[in-house]
Amino acid sequence: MTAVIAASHLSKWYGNVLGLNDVSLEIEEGITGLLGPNGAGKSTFMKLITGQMKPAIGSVTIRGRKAWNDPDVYQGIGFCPEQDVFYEDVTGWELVTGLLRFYGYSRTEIRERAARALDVVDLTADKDRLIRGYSRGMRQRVKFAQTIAHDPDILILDEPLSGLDPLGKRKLIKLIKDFKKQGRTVLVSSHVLPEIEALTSQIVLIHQGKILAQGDVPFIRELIEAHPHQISVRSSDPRALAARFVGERSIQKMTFGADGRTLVVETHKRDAFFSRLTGVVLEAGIAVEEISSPDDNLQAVFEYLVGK
Amino acid sequence: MSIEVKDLSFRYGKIVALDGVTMRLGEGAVGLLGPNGAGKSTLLRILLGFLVPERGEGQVLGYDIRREQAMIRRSVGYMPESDCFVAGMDAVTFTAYFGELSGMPRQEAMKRAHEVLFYVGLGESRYRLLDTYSAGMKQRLKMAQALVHDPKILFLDEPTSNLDPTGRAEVLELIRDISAHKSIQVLLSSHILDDIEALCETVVILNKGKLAAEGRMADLRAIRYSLYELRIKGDGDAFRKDLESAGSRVDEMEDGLIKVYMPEAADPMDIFRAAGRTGAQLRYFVKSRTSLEDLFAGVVGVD
Amino acid sequence: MATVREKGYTHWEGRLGERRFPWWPITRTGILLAFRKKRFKFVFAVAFGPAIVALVGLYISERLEDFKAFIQDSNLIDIGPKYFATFFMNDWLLFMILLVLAYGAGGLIADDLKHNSLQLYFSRPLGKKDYFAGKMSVVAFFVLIFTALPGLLLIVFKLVFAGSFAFFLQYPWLPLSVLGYSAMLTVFFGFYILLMSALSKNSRYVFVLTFGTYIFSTVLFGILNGIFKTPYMALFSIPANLQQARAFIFGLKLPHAFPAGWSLAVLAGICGLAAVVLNRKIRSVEVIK
Amino acid sequence: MTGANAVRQVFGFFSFLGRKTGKTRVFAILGLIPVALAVIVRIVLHGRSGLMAAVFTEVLMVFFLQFYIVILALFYGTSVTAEEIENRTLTYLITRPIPKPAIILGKATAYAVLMFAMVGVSLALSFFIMNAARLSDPDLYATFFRYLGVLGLGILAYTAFFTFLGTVLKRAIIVGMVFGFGWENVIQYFPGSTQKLSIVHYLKSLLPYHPPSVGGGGGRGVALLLFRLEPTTPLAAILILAAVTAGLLALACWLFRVKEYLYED
Repeated sequence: MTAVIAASHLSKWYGNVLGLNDVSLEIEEGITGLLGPNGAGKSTFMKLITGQMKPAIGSVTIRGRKAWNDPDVYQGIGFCPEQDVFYEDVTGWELVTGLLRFYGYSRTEIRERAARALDVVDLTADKDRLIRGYSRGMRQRVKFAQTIAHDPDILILDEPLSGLDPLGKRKLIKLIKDFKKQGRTVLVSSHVLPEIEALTSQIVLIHQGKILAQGDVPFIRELIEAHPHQISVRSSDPRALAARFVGERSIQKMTFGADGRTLVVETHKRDAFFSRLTGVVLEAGIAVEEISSPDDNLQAVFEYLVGK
Repeated sequence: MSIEVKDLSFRYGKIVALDGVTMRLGEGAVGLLGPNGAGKSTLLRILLGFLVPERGEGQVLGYDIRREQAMIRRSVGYMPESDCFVAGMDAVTFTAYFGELSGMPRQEAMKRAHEVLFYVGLGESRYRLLDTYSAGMKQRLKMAQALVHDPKILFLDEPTSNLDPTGRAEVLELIRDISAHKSIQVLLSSHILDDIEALCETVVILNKGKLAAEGRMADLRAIRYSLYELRIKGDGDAFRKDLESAGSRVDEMEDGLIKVYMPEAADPMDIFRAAGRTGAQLRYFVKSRTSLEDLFAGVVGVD
Repeated sequence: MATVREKGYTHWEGRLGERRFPWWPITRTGILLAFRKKRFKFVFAVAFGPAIVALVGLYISERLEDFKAFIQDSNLIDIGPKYFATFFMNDWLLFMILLVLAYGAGGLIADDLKHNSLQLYFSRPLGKKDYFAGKMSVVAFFVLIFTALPGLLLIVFKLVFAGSFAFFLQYPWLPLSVLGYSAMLTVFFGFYILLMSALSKNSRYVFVLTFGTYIFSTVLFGILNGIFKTPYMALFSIPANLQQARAFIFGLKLPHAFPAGWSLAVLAGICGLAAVVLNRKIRSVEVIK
Repeated sequence: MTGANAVRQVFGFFSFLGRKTGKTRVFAILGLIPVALAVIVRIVLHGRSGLMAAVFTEVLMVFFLQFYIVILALFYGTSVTAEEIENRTLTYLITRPIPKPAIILGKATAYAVLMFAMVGVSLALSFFIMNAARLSDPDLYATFFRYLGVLGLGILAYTAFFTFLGTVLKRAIIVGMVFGFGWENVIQYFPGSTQKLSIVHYLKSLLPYHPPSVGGGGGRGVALLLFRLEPTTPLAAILILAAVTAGLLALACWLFRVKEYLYED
């Protein structure tokens, strides 16, 4: 797939503060999660992509075009800023129609698009109330409405789910997934990793201005050599199960959970272990209640790569 | 019994915020859930004595919420949702200041401030000005000011919002430590269901000012029929047929997750036997229960 | 027996007590924060200027003989209530007090609003009265330190320099007027500064607002006086009212030709307005729409 | 989107927005002060219209020329960019398919028109209340429109200056105040060519009547405004004002295009 957003040797710093340090990457179509600790360079990267800042070294292009001071590129980009700031004295309707002026649509088309965008985010009922009076969730939704109103094919969303209640999050996640189905490209940044996991397994992990990892979460977990995989098996008799595994060469460490039913096994050769597990359980006749891998999620990957 | 409320009602002008809420909250960590505007903040504020309820009464630690607000506030630690600090102050003075305002003698407040700041992990940066604090540090500072006067109950309003993953993990660890071993009860209001799931045993769900659900998390999420979620590696079809022949219904989701609905009496180990017979590797095997998100959506009645 | 101090949360054995003045920490911190502002110490020192000038004048008047050569103008040196009134009268002192307050105390409420720390205050066993009492006594501290303190000290120095109590016997009521006037200034500036501080979240705007209103009121008085020659226009100017009240307290000729009661009414009106606005603006919880 | 069309859209957006902000209400009320004064003067001094005209130019034109349009231009001019950066709403504008200079030009003109409307209404009300007796006299209207013209040019020049200031400095309002009320009020009374360094000098040169040019003495027109004024010719004054306005706006646009705006998060 051709890269929608491409950065090559992109670096940026302001004063002596390092923003990005020699970042080269490509973001394809579909949803990509962008994550990293505070001050890692996430917002710098987003500002560079959307042309709010000029690269110090290297370049970043969207569909081949540099975004800095090239206004026409915004025709196809929807940017949802992270700050909870608005023109407070206007209504939701006035904000969305006002911002739609800049795309060269006719008056009727502006009204149509605004109505559709507000309907998609369930704000049709409140569209004539001042944004000043909106709740935190409604402000987030009107911000999303102005992002999608001009029907962009690239969405760049900075913390789109913050401030939404579980229902609001669920709806927006479904909405973003629908966008992906329509073949659009979505770049989402979020602090709450379960939110990104609900959206996609494609992530880009930025830390201290560098790209630490890019790709599919399980694939990345596989590559992390430093931390052996953890597999937790809850059963009626964990010690008997453990006894049968002691001889296994693929197992590095076994620990027993405080609840007296869980056995956590650490191994570098997951395949070898799993192939043996089913057999051993059947031979030993132990009733197994649960098998799961506690560190096969984004939080763990994040911790291993970034944590102290 | 620490918090007990009977028929609590409150209205902002014509908007009904709380409508006849009755509940009793015991020890340990309690999750407070609900869509925006469901009345969570209003409930917290009434318990803290910021607002006087229209109808109904309540007690916090035995103190009546209408008459003995001062006593309640003395034994409750409140961690507000929004960022709040006093510019130009360093962390120790800030924490000691609010300790004093809770009624602690000055020297005690100063000593206690140091202790609490070390506990929340701000030990090394406790002399730095608050203006230089990051979002995560400000969040932990709010926790410190809520703990300085050794409260019996902690009201936490969105403690992990706008924190980065490491910050969020540390704050969660802090809350878990406080509510687990110590005799401090925690009332946690949050939009991030994973946090509630990780920390709380009991949960209270409000919706449009009414009590939608209340009780221990495990009971609320238990489901009657036995549904197992699996991930396997190996010959999927053979495995599926084997299970279906044994009388279970098998669905496969698009991300490879296999859902097996087994009849009431069936023994889960049949799944292992089926895997053994067809040479499939069982890599993920969990007895399903409704996720908190589905429970929430179901209870709040939309989706 | 071994004690293991596990790293973790420890309880506090003490008991929370009821303090006589629950708002005292607010005052102490308010003053502390004022002094932490950069260059505030300099402004604070300069504000003692008028008191020092008055002291020097006092000293010279006592040692008249040695300074015969310098002083031709005689009225400077007759020490009496007029002299003390002039110490308080000159605009330099009022201006310096306003400067110290606007710079040091401007953020008293503005900073709390900006960083919304009101909910921290009111989640403590603290009433709105305590909050205001604490904040107002910060202003009181600064006003008294530039008015009551130097005023009384000047009287004491006068007695010391003159070496006799004659002066005191001559004007026994003078310390009372000094205290009366200082109290009036404290109350007025207390309400005035807190009102300004509550009107904006940005303490820089509060600074501009405090001075702006103060000067604009005099400008307005100038314009109106230019058009309508009646003295009642002075009621529009805050400094004019203060001077009128001061002359009344020190029993001197009123600078503006109308009964001082009017000025006191205007000043009280401003304090009343401030009380109403403050009560509405400082709520422990914002009403959720 | 073409540059000209973008400016028109930005103009439309901010004309609408400008009318709704709280700031406009505050300054509209401020504009009522001269009207109130005019009414009071009308009641107290009715019958002596000659004195009235002098009082009007003396007090009200000072209010308009040296206070009202300056404070208006200061707050609206600096807010063209400074407000967007301080409130961080700039993101909404620069991620639109319009050239950055269009934002400056569109918004500055929208605010200038808004200010002109407020000043025009306030001037008209107070002027005609003040001179109600001489309504039939044609050259009364000539004077009024001349005043209006001078104030209009003043608005344009000051708005351009403060827009430029807002693009350059972070704390534009404080510096703007020093310039608007400090520098302008002082330099205009300096003799010789130094007074030509203030915008208000050229505005005053366009005022309708001049005292006989013998020093500062004699004539009814020795108004506060004309004190020690060595006027430049009206044509030169207009040209200079236009040049200042255009130059500063162009500079502001160029700078806005080049500069990156970081919100201190």
